[in-house]
Amino acid sequence: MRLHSFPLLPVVSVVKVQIEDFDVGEVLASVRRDHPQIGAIVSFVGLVRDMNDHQSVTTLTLEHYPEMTEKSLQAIVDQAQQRWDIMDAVVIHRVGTLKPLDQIVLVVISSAHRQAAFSACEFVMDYLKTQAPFWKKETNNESERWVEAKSSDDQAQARWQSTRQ
Amino acid sequence: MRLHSFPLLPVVSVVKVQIEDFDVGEVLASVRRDHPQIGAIVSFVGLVRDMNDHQSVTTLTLEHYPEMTEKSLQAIVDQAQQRWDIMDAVVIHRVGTLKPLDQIVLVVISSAHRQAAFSACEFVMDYLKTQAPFWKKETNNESERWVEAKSSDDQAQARWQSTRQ
Amino acid sequence: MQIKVLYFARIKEAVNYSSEDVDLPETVETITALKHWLAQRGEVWANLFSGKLVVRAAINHTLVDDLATFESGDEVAFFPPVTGG
Amino acid sequence: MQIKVLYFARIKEAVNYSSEDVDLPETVETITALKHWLAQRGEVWANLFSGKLVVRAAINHTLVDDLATFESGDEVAFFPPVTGG
Repeated sequence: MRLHSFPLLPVVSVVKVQIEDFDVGEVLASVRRDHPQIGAIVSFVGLVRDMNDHQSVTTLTLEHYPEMTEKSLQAIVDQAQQRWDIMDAVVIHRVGTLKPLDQIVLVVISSAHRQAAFSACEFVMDYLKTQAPFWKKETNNESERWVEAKSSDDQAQARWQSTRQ
Repeated sequence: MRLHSFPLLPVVSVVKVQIEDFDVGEVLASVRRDHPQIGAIVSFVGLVRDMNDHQSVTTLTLEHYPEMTEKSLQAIVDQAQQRWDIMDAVVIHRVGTLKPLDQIVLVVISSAHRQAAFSACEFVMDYLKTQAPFWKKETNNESERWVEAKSSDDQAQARWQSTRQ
Repeated sequence: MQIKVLYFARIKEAVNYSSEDVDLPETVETITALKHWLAQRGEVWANLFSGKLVVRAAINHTLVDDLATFESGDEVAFFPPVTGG
Repeated sequence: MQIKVLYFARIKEAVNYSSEDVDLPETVETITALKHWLAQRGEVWANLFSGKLVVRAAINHTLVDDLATFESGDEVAFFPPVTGG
């Protein structure tokens, strides 16, 4: 699928796990800059909702496995870059305690054409959801609970094992 | 597919055709604001490339059919909002003369869950590419030419007629 | 009947204007019939509208196929396949 | 052999600590065997590791399935299905 019809650019991939918030506009600007081969940028932002599985959410705390997390995200991005003709990829995932409306995760993929960027961005999110070592705990005024993994996320990931698009 | 488990929010859709550039970060911030039911925002940015069909591009001029354009974009967004459980939708398309690295089009879709947002955003782009009355003319130092429609875009649109995803 | 006809992009450039009011015989009331009628205006028109090129049409700002019918006072537009985005 | 074992999320809360160095009999060299070995430590451990719960494992920071083998000095981690993003 990697059919570069233009001089090969250095492909950049950035993976970050951080407590701080991120600025999507700034990341998009950094991906655009000086790359006139880029025709499409697809981005995904995940946000904390105030309801999940019919329970209200006051805080969301993200635990992770520090030595493994960036390595696992990088492996997902590498797979996407092998599978589609994409250029830059940026993944930023926050950890620590967040509240509704806060940003959790950002995935940005650039490419010459839109289909590769859409597919790769969704692929990275589906794999991140099922492979990267993060765990969410939600609290509200009454209780706290670990978020359960969803079979719909497993199904979303499984799609990519049978298709090459 | 529209299974709202939360109080129904007013769904906003914004469609704009303009000469001016747009600020993606600002649009994303306006979509996020005060909507704690939003868990996912997918955005697409289309950019002018410096090469197309093996020819260099110095300027890209977009002509459109003013009385029809916004109506046609709105119809596409309405279809997406009927088909998926999404919330806000923003489509901004520029017209006039652009150059490589310039932004052409922005589509932003918010929803509770990521799959609806990804599908709706890609659907809007595939329909925009094949249904909205815009025409591109490219120039370089030697010549000018109208951009040819691509059969790959027709195929991309046709996918949605046989799936309900 | 009288309708307004608009041309865009390479079709506009070929016919050299962007809109006109035309007075049609009663039998011309579909996009197909209108294309045939326009094709008889001369070589430039025949090249555009006799079927060699893909020419899309809209009636009153809605994309239609060639079997669609229009009425007096409608706005009919002809253009190449779109290439936005 | 000696390995390091890490626990995360609800498993860490249940066992009440996040890591330990363990000295294993020679026969314990797969994730499955290690789970059985841990399950024999008492009720809390049996609840976690006897197969009722889905417990994922990583060896040296790579996700593995239960048939994977580890070596002396490796870092093995146990955690619930992940829920990031």
